[in-house]
Amino acid sequence: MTIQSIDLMALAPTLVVALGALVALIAELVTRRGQVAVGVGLVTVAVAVPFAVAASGEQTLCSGVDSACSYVVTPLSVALQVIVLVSTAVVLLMASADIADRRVPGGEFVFLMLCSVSGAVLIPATNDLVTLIVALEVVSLPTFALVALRQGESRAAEAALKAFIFSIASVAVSLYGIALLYGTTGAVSFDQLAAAAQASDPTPLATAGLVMLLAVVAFKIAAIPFHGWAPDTYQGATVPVAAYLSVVSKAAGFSALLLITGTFAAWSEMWAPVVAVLAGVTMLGGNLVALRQRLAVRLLAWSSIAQAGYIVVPLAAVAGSVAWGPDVANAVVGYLVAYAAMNLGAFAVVAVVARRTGIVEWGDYRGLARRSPGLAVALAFFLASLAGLPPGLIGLLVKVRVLVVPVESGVWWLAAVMAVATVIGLAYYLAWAAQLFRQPDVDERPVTAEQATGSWTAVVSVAACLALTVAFSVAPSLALGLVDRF
Amino acid sequence: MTSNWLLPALLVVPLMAAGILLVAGRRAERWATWFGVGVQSVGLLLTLGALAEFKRGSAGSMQLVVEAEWIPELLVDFRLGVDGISLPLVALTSLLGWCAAVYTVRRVPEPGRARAFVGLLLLLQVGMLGTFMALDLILFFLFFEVVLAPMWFLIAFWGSGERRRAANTFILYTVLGSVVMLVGFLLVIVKTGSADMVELAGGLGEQMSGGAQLAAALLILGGLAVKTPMWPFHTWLPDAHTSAPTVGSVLLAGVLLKMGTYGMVRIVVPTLPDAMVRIAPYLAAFAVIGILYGAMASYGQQDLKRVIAFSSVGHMGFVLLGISTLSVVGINAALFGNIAHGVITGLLFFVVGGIKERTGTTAFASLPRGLYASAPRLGFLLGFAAVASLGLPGLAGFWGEFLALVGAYHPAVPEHLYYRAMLVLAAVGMVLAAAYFLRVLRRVGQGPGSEKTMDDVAADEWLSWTPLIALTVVLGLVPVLVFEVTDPAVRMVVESVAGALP
Amino acid sequence: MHLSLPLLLSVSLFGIGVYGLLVRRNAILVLMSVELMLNGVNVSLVAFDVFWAEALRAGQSLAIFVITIAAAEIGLGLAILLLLYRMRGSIAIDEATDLREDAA
Amino acid sequence: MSDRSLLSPTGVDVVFALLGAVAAASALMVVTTRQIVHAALWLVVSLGAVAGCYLVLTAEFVAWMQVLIYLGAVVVLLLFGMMLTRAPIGPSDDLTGTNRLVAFFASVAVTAVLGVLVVDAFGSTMIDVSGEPSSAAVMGEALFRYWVLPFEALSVLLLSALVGAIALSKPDEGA
Amino acid sequence: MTAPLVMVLIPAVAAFVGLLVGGMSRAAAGAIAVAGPLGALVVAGLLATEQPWTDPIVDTGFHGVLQPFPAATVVDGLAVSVALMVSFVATLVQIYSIGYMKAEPRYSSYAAFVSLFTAAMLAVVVAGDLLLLVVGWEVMGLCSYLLIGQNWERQEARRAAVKAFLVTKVGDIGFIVGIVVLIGATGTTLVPNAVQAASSDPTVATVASGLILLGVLGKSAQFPLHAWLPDAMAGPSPVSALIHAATMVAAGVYVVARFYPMFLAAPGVLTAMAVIACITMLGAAVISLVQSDLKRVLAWSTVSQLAYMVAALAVGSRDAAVFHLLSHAFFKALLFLAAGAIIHAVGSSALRDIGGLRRSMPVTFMTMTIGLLALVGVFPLAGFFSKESVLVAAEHAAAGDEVVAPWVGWLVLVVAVVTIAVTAAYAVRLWMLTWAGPRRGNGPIHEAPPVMYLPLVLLAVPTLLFGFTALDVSALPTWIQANATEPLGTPAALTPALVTIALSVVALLIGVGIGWRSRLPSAIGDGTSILARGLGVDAAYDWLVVRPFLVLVGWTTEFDQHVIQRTVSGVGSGTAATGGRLQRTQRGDVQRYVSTALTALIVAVVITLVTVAT
Repeated sequence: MTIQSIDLMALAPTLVVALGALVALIAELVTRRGQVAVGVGLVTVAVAVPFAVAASGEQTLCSGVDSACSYVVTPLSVALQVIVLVSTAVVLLMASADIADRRVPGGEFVFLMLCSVSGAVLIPATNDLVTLIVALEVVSLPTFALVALRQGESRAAEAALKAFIFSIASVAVSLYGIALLYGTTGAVSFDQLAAAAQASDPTPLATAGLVMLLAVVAFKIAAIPFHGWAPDTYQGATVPVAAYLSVVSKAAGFSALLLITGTFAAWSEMWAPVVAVLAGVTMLGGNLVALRQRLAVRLLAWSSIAQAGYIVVPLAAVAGSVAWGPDVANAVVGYLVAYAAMNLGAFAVVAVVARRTGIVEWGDYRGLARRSPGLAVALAFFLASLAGLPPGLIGLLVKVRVLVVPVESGVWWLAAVMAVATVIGLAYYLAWAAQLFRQPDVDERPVTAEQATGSWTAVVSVAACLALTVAFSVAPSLALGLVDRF
Repeated sequence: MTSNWLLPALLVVPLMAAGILLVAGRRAERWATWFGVGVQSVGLLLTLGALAEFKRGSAGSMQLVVEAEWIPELLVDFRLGVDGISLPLVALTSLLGWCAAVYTVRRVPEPGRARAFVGLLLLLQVGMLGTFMALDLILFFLFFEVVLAPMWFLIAFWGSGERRRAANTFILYTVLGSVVMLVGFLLVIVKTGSADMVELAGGLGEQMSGGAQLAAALLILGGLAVKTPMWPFHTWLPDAHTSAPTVGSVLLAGVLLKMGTYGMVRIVVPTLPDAMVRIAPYLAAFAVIGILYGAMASYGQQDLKRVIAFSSVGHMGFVLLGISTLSVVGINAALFGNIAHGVITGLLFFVVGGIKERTGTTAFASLPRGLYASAPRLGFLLGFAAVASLGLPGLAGFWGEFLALVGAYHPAVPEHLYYRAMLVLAAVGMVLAAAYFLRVLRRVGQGPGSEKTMDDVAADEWLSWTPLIALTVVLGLVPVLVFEVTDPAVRMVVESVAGALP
Repeated sequence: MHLSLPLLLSVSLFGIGVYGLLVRRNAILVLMSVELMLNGVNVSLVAFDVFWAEALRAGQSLAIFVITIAAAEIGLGLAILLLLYRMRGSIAIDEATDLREDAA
Repeated sequence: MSDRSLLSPTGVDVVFALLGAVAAASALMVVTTRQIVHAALWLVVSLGAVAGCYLVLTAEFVAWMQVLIYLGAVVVLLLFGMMLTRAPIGPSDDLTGTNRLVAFFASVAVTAVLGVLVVDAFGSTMIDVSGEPSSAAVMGEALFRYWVLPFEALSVLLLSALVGAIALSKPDEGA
Repeated sequence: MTAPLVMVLIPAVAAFVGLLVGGMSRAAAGAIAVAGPLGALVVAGLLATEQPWTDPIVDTGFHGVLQPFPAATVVDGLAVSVALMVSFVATLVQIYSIGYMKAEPRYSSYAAFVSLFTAAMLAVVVAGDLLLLVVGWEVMGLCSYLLIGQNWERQEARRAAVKAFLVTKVGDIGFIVGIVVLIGATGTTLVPNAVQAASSDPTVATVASGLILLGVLGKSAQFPLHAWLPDAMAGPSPVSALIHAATMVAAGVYVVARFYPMFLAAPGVLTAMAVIACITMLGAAVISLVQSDLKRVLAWSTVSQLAYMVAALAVGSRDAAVFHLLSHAFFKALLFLAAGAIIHAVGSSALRDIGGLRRSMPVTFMTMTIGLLALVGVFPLAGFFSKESVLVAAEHAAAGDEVVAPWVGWLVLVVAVVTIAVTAAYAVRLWMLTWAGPRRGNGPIHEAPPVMYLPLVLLAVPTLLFGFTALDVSALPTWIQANATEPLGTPAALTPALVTIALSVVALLIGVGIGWRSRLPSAIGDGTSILARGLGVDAAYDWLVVRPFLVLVGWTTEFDQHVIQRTVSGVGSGTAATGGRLQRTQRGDVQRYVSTALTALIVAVVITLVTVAT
């Protein structure tokens, strides 16, 4: 009985992160200081990234039956893993301030986050539906705990509850989808499923199964109509956790979406229209409701819903003449990289401002440029990038990169919807950016004083995001060509 | 090309300067405006250098070309170059930028903040120059968008009246236009596989199928029409002008409007000839409606700036008419019209800005009468600019319009009679233009004379405005200065369209 | 034995679970309904596994994993519920609406 | 196995049908009863019936897992949950929410669509339940030969759920 | 730089320098003002003496539409003679203005604009390039607008200036479109080539000359575009003398003369011109009879006399028209300057305040009488000969040996003779009301200063002698035809014919009779009757053009403000509203969220199934 041959090197990133989680937990127990846990977390990420890059091209845990391995590392998966890991580093930096002043139990926080990250790192390299759904569950469950971990905030529990219920509902539906797919094709590994898809047209049962499978993905990337939980949960959770949800958890969702659509590329006429409608509704709905928001975090929540719509556009464009391929995947990853940098940056600044001045409404950011110019310029830059308006060059370029696909494949209505959505989006990003530079009507207390210790790390996170976004703006092929680098 | 460092330098110098201003501390408030003048003067010198380097003989081909690969994934290369069509516009932009800088030295509109103001002007300069020099579709689009943010801030923070709403309408309307244009560009890039304007114009564009060409042309023209502005996409212009600070209005009218028509001549006409031949008559119709509509609307306005804004809609109507003829004379007239309108309307807005500074208002209801008496020189300049703008022969405004009519008599497209009807309607537009400008002069300039109450044109105003006055007269008397540069390039463009003509 | 029998059972369990999920106000009953849905899934998985009878036993393995996941979910779900109960004093879902759009 | 129309049941079918009916009926009672504790008890009956179904389907190991974890752990946890949240013993009529109509239509739609699809796809196919049951040994071998990665992932999941639950239950240490 | 161009540039430079330096001292401004036209006069004189001109078209090499620096100039008899007249009159007007405008604060800008005007007129006269013609034509219109509006403190000056510019601009549109058609059809901007090419193709000739006629009607104040001239009297008198008597109004006639071969190729247009001329001739004369203002009488008289020139052109005789143009310029300028002197002395131009000035202003009296006699066409004066030449031309046409139909000739002849009578009537009335009879008004009246009456005398000389030059064929006729780019047959002497002399003498006597009877002050009237207000043409304008235009403007602003503006802002608020409605779906209850999600999923599954099935 041959035990599955395990190539540890390939699995290294996931293992390192899982181990890191344990070490962080124990470190906090031993030293009683949350900062140490964050330190361990950062080190873990630092170690995991090179492993991820090194593992490119390998595959392991291959079973005897037609050598279907359950862990396959492709350049696409490495890119996604790197995005997840780097974003986690930034989130940890953001969170260290909360951990420092005991608003959140440091050890558990870092442990849960790293567990979730280990799942997120696992997803891109999975090669069968079973591992995929388990990994998705590994990513989601700790996040609900993270959301609820916010001491002294009654609404945190409510936020966690909403996310939890939405999650278990969508997982149950997706599991049923997997059951149906397994039922009709007799296979769960992506290679066999792809072969089955090429072999014959989708049976009604397979169609239903696949559409239901998309439920959990729609939940993870918070696409309308599976978005209900997002704004409330982001508002209820601490800002770093909200940032984590909006970037890393969504990246996991997109990885799953890429894998699923990649596998069932042969049935694209069946699922592409669904994804197209999903993308269109998400873009328009996200931007429209964002117009009306007053709270900063809620606005960012709706904005990230809209951005998720943009990221899905290339996959949606497969409904036209363009087939699913590396070109489409690169467009998605390209936008995802830029989105991660811009979005994390915006959340980082909101986190810093919320901590220092307690401001939650974006309207109260009036005259921020007067009080802390650095933060104001950074936020303005992130908002411009999210809007896709120069000087936020990378935001514009990735939108162009994403818009090429529907134009090439002739899905005109999608290109039109994206154009309109971008314009609507510009309205609220611009309104917020303007607030920063307006004259403050009453001179609030100066923001310069460092209220709490450890908030220098938050500023570092802002600086990191700014550096990344500027670098992408200057050399866009860093972001647009990320997949080809590995 | 020998000195191909000129064009990138023209972009980098203002960009660096803007960066310095961004970083400079609060002390920079004092020297910010002088710094602005310095940088713009360097820009002007570089432009003169480019003018000298530019070989008139081969004005048809791209010169001073700079090329560097930037984003392979999007087929975007950082490719700059100028030819007969773009050189005059680059020169106009540098000149207006310099005049604006000189004007702001002692006249930063409230609420002050000179550092930010000059910085934004420099960013605007980069965007404008970049648009005219870009030879790559996406690069053109990027510079097209770079202009928006600075102009938005100029209107929203240094403007007057309900500036926030005006700024928002301006930027949202223009962004919608430019995104539609982007979709058009992407269609062209996807269908032809190249984003290089020179290649596309050279014949690559013609290989696109009729339907694709028509779709791409309509999309791109839609976007550019918003910028021109072509009727009925013009509603943002009057609000933007009424609320913009003086310098903002000058650059908005002087240069930003030209990006639309430049885009048409540079991109749409040579790249999509079949589509242009089919669209040309409709473009002519919209142009003439614009002329008549602009004239009549401006007659009904109650604010000086709004009158000039609508007059711009009329002038741009003539430029569009010139382009729609697709003939050598027509397109030359359009390009000349661009330059002339830039100079004259720039001067007009400077003068109106001066009036607003002295009287505090531009609304007819509250504007004091008898400017000829209260500030004779300012009154004379208002008269001079108004007369030039209504197209008095002998001044720059006339040639753009007159030759557009001559072009309309013999359009390259087959519908000759249709164009002659357009010609007559456009000519009627000229008399309406005279009507509303004389109404302005009568209402503002003349009237029961009051003594010399206001201080007349100051030294720095003279310094800033004289180039424009001189240019209006010189271009009026010797229009060949522009034509010898634009004509070879326009013949190339018309040749590429000739193939598509029946 | 007919394959469609277990499948029909699974569908009915799933349907009843969905009804419970959407209608029950008490959070614990909602959790129970979700358990029913997951059981529905397990039944069809096992049925398909027996139908395909592969060496891989994918169906039954996934069924086992689903059971484990359900257990983990219930654990954390109850923790969240209790936290909510401690904070608010009631675990009725339709009362927990502090976080919403202030559609002013 | 040769295909037989659904309407000519074999002996095993009858047994399975009975168990299925019990499971479905008790599930229905879970979601409709007005007493919380009864709901839990009905859940026990339903899950037990499902375990029986597994036995009929020769999935012996899954059946025992079902009994062990679901009946043993999950339902007990739910009962503890009810106790800790002081759920009323007697009947209380505020258990069902307001959007009853939407919920009903949604569930009926789901059931109908899936039911039709399933019957249409596997209406007459038969499965051989006479083979030797997939005992713990068989499943163990399958699990550890082909499904090692999900197994490991699950270990991380359980650990994180554990730590998360404990962290949430800790009384506030004061912000 | 050809001589003609120098002639044009001297007054232009004078204008520019005057504007710049004028503010300093009035004397300097005055000197520069006179120097401009005087310089032009000298150059014109030089040009006239060094006959014969070698090459009619002095080309400066800029041709083709795209190198349009309009520098080609033409030197032929027609051009030089009119140039001489223009610069001569302009110089006298500038001299006269020094005196007349003594109290005017903005004298320097006035003088500069007059010089600029002279340059523009000369540009039109010597234009060999269509574009230079258009430049001169439009700049003239602008200067007339500026000079009419010279003292814009007064309401009617402002209104008259705008009216003058707009009415002429309406005509100019026809003119420009005509030029565009010419350039488009013939492909060249050189005047002779264009005219020659156009005259060979009847359709182009008709269209081009018809359109150019529109411009001529505007500039030369012919029906229906004549209403601006009487109102233009609001401007200072020297301006009226120069622009609204001698030069600008004559430019229209000159252009037709310049393009005459093309007009000959379009008989239809000539007939139309004849009809228009007759209407204007008689109508204007009758209206002039009832005017209550000194300058308005002369204004309507000018409109009538211009109609004579247009009539001459209509009946096929360019020489007669040019001859009448030149002579009319002299005596009408004289009359206007004399009127200016009177107004300067009396302070008002209303006939009620003027009377019995014979003794107090002897020189003005003498020169004005000569002018009036010339206007009426009494024997030895220039008016007589030039009017007769028009009648002779009309008679030729009536005899049928011209390109137009005989009835046109008869029409022109009859109307011309009747108008002589009416002209005599209003001339006598004017003369009696100003000079004879009791002194109305009060205050001391003294003769105008020498700087003002000297020009009067200088103008009286050509009014007396100029007629005789036409008698000898080798004098005026050959001169006008000399070096013509397009010779029109052999030059014939413009000697008056006996029968026409008889007719005109009879008409003259009748006119004097009417005039004598209406010399009583009571017959002045207050200028409000329909006739006095220009036969309601102004009211017609208002109804047909101004009012509809204002309604259109109202609609456009309304349309722009509400329809387009509202759609744009509507779209804005619409999106915000949809945002609001979507927002209301987020009420906070997670079960509602999940139910919407699941229903959406079910719908998606069903739709996909259906689409896949089909």
